[in-house]
Amino acid sequence: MKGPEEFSCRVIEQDALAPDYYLLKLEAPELARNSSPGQFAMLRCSEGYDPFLRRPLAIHQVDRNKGQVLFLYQVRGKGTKWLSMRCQHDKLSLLGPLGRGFSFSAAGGRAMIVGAGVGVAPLLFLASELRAQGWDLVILMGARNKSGILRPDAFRECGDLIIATEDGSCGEQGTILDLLSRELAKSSFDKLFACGPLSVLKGVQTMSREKGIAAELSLDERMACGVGACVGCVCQGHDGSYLRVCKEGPVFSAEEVVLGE
Amino acid sequence: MKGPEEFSCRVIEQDALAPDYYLLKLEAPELARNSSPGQFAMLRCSEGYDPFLRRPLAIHQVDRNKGQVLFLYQVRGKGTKWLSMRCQHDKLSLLGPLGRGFSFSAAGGRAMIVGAGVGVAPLLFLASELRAQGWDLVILMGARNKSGILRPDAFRECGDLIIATEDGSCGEQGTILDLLSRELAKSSFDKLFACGPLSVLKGVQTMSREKGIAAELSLDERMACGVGACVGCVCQGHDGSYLRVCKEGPVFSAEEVVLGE
Amino acid sequence: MSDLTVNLAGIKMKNPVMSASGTFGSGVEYASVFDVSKMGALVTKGLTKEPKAGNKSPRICETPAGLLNAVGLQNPGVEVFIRDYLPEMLEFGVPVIANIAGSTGDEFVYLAERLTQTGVAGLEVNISCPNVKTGGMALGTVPEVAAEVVKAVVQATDLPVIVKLTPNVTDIKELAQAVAAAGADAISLINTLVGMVIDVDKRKPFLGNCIGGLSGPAIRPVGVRAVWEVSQLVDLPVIGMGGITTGRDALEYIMAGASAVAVGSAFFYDPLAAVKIIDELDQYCTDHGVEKLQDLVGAAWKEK
Amino acid sequence: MSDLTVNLAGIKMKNPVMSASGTFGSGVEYASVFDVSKMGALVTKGLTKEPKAGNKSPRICETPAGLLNAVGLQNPGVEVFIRDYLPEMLEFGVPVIANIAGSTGDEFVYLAERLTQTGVAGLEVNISCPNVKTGGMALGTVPEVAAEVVKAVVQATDLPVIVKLTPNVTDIKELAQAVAAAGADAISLINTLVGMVIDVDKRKPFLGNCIGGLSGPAIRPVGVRAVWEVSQLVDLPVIGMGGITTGRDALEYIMAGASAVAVGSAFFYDPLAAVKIIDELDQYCTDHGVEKLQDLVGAAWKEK
Ligand SMILES: Cc1cc2nc3c(=O)[nH]c(=O)nc-3n(C[C@H](O)[C@H](O)[C@H](O)COP(=O)(O)OP(=O)(O)OC[C@H]3O[C@@H](n4cnc5c(N)ncnc54)[C@H](O)[C@@H]3O)c2cc1C
Ligand SMILES: Cc1cc2nc3c(=O)[nH]c(=O)nc-3n(C[C@H](O)[C@H](O)[C@H](O)COP(=O)(O)OP(=O)(O)OC[C@H]3O[C@@H](n4cnc5c(N)ncnc54)[C@H](O)[C@@H]3O)c2cc1C
Ligand SMILES: Cc1cc2nc3c(=O)[nH]c(=O)nc-3n(C[C@H](O)[C@H](O)[C@H](O)COP(=O)(O)O)c2cc1C
Ligand SMILES: Cc1cc2nc3c(=O)[nH]c(=O)nc-3n(C[C@H](O)[C@H](O)[C@H](O)COP(=O)(O)O)c2cc1C
Ligand code: FES
Ligand code: FES
Repeated sequence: MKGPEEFSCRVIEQDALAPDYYLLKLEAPELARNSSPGQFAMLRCSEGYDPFLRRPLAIHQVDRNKGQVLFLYQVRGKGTKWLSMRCQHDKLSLLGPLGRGFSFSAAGGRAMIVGAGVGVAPLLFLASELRAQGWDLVILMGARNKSGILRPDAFRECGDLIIATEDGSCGEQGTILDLLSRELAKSSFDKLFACGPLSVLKGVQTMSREKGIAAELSLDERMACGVGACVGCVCQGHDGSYLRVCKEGPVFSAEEVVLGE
Repeated sequence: MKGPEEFSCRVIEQDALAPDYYLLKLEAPELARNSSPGQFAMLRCSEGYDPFLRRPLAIHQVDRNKGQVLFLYQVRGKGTKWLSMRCQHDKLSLLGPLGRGFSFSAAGGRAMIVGAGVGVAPLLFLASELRAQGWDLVILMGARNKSGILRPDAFRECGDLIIATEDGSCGEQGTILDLLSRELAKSSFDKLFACGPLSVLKGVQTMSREKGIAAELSLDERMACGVGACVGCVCQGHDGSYLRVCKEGPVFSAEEVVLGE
Repeated sequence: MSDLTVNLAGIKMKNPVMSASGTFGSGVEYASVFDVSKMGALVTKGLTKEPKAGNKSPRICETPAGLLNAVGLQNPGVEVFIRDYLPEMLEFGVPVIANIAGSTGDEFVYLAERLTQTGVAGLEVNISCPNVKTGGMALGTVPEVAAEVVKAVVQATDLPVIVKLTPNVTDIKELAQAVAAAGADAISLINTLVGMVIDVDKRKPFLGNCIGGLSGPAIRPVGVRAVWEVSQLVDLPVIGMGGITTGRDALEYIMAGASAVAVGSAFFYDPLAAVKIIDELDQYCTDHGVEKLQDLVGAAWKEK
Repeated sequence: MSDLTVNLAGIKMKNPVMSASGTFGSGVEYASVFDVSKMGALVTKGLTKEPKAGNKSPRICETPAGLLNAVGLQNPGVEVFIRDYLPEMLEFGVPVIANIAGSTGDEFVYLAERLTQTGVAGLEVNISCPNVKTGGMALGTVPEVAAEVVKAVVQATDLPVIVKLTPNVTDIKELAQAVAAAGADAISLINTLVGMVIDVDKRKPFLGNCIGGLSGPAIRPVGVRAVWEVSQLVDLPVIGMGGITTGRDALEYIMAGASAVAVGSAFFYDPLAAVKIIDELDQYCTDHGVEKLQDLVGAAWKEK
């Protein structure tokens, strides 16, 4: 695996998918070539020092032929706000690919992918790679409402897509954990992959334990360096030691980590 | 005189006059109405805290009928750089009008206006007001080279324009102080008005003293509040006390101030 | 409208947002910009017995998310202040707190006596100015020395005495305890951090005074921590300041233990900062069902 | 190419740009990002005798033009460091300086002895960490205590001993003099400022450790001033750090009196910061006819 590099990437296009949700396409041939699903990049989100730290964003999709990398993100604060105002031809500073991504056997199998809210970001790249390697996929997407259901069509190309919204404005009404427990009861899976808020990851962790299905979770933590140098972004490992989310993660197997409050 | 106010102004247009020199037109009817020549505004030059302080810019020109105010500025550092990237429809935060401007008798007379480099910025507003009140004007503009000669046509409408560049690429070759001493020898003036680097202001101060002609100088100093509240922007008065450039100035009579190194 | 009022050691304020000394002139400078009578209280520039010319130029230097200042307490002296400036300040109908900056204990006593019975609502004892050669911070770094000054001021006046401390010390708790024991009625935290910028082109210090005081958002974490420490230890109201620019910044200080807050450098960034902060505090209380803003004072350590 | 070399208390560096402790891992993390062998020297994360788990999450909080960190000296312990990390660090062919962070004088002595003869080029004695309960800053705020630790370390090793001081003190000059008298070979200035952020939504401190250390451009004026003061007073080379992000920032420190500089938080902003700074220093020397960068050390007070 090649180590991370610093790139200055041109914006090819940026689309607002829904209010506050953006899809950013960058010209980044090396990153496209060297990234694997679940990895991320640190993007500088300012011209000056405000904000000072880069922001971690998952690699959402790559087009290796065109040399393009896509990011899917939600505007949360000033970093993502700044990012959302970049236009075609602007250049962005970016460090990547970073971290340890998802792991799966090349032999294929049946997998369940669970993406809550903007947690779907790293999962499209995963789904398309799994699909390409012959896995059967059920993809659960959950959000508060319709506008939080991101890129359903792209996901649908990779497997069976089931959508749930809390207000019922798209797909079924209910939480993604309700859906998950129903689907796990219905049929069997070789592996679970999940990304989303802590509560969802905890639910997945619990169910995976109950059902005895291996699960991989993509964690979120405040980061500074993104490369494992500052030991700033830790989560707790099962033996009580701290693991760097940017280096040992962001993807962990469900047994590896203790999820906090 | 009305006190300063805080405005959020829309950019009507912004033009690059030469590399690093910009003319910015804002929709600012109240500011257009209430400003007088030599006054300035403090413009916020960032979305966040970088830079943190506002930047002082002179009121370059006003169109009271259209409710427009123009600024002429040079890109020096990150504040003016940020400003130069604003486009039509963007909004700018601005505090003004600020400071004490030029003073002149409504009875008219013959005045010499001396503008070096981007120091011409406050002088167009001055020239057009003087002209409107029946003054006869000789306007000296100096710069290192042709691209530093800003808005000559607009100045020419207000009086006799004489241009000097150090490399001779526009107008006569020489410094603006050479020109000034020649012109002062040639004919008599009731008043001098000047803005530009310290060396030029000092030259004007000396000559005005020698010739016994009243002179007004527009000074430049690092500012924080712009309204006289922080006492951060001082120059030395003749009695040794400190004067606030943003409040007692930025325009001072040549006798009032001691110009430092 | 929620209840934003605070009674700060006897000074009744309609909201906890004050101006920070030295950043707001006498208020009239901002009178056309916003309705100054909306402020909780106004604090004057540091006052001395005699007029003070201040330091030479440049006095201001921008730094990342902040600025250095080295004004050096330029002020017209307490007499001229009382005659020419105080009346217009009082006209806003808002408590005026006089920031006093003696260079000796005696000068502090003189200033305290002189300002009593003039209409000011309280005194802020500035033993924390980094920009003067005598007095200033030198009086505010040794607990015994600070206590002596405060004791003398308390005896010289019946006004509430607020003591403003410097963060440029090893242990601010020690100082806070000393001035509390000496009779202070409230504590202001923090004055500026000592800092310096070199002009790389000229290869010399940028400021006329070489060193200056660092303020603005850059120092906010230092101020919040000082308030957190002192407010848990000392049973006096604390006025928090240092980098407050938004309502959330003010809430950080309040939750860390400040009963009131002061806005300084933020005026330079946004002259409307103080009024916006007042509105944002009100809005926060409304949104979160907080009836009395003072209930949030120290929430970050009380609710632990 | 101008002469950027510096002999720092016997440590020969090809340029004065080092990594700041705790921000650069063991260098390998950045090996694919830039040519780490271009650095003047590498400084390790703070090392302790036993492995240390560090503080609980969150450990990082962004602040205006900087960040708070409360890592709490997580490290694998000196043995594992020597076995697993030091060899790869030494492979860059650049002097490696071990930052040691004992919680007692004895632990410091143990660390100093253990690291001698391992290939490290020097020791940086960290008596300035704000994020640990014992040792750390507590050993670095009282001159006598600091001197004692330094004296013991100097006796325990023949390596150059650099002492890293905290800016969270009333008088950093006093400390610098004390450690100089105790035999220090160089002084590092500054470690982080103590600070804190409150999570307004949760109404509690943001960091798992409550307080953290403030670094980044925000604190640069504080660091420059510390270097200015100490370098004029103490006849030892000073390593300047705190907010250095560009070549001009490094020049500020050098002109203030630093013989070398360290880059820390800037790696988070721009992983290429250190190499860019080296290039910018070289360019500056070329542009300004400076033959030897070391001639600029202290220019801001020497040329006064
Ligand atoms: C490995 C990794 C991959 C990520 N990938 C994506 C992605 O693909 N798409 C996406 O939209 N987001 C992603 N995130 C989260 C994203 O990094 C944050 O939303 C972003 O940093 C917020 O920056 P900001 O300046 O806009 O917000 P800030 O101003 O920093 O904060 C605004 C709000 O967001 C919250 N916030 C900020 N950072 C985080 C964080 N790291 N975790 C949780 N809450 C936070 C704050 O508490 C605050 O309420 C990822 C995070 C990690 C660690
Ligand atoms: C009352 C007043 C009116 C002004 N009117 C105009 C105007 O109409 N047009 C115009 O182009 N400029 C004008 N200026 C100067 C202008 O304010 C500065 O050029 C601007 O603040 C630079 O900001 P920056 O962020 O781009 O540069 P910075 O990053 O702050 O600095 C970049 C470079 O500019 C120098 N610099 C910065 N500020 C000043 C200053 N105040 N004086 C001198 N040098 C400075 C710095 O030393 C540095 O070399 C005026 C200044 C004053 C005080
Ligand atoms: C220009 C300027 C002048 C100041 N003058 C004084 C003063 O006279 N007396 C005083 O106690 N503090 C003075 N201060 C410190 C402020 O009152 C305040 O404590 C500090 O700036 C931190 O708050 P801020 O970050 O909101 O500005 C001054 C600050 C600035 C920026
Ligand atoms: C995440 C982080 C970890 C740090 N760990 C250490 C440490 O282990 N030992 C130490 O002496 N300093 C440590 N520091 C302080 C830095 O070495 C440096 O002194 C400080 O950050 C100021 O420099 P900067 O502003 O360039 O980051 C750490 C700083 C950061 C940001
Ligand atoms: S962000 Fe630095 S170790 Fe993970
Ligand atoms: S800038 Fe504040 S007094 Fe002039």
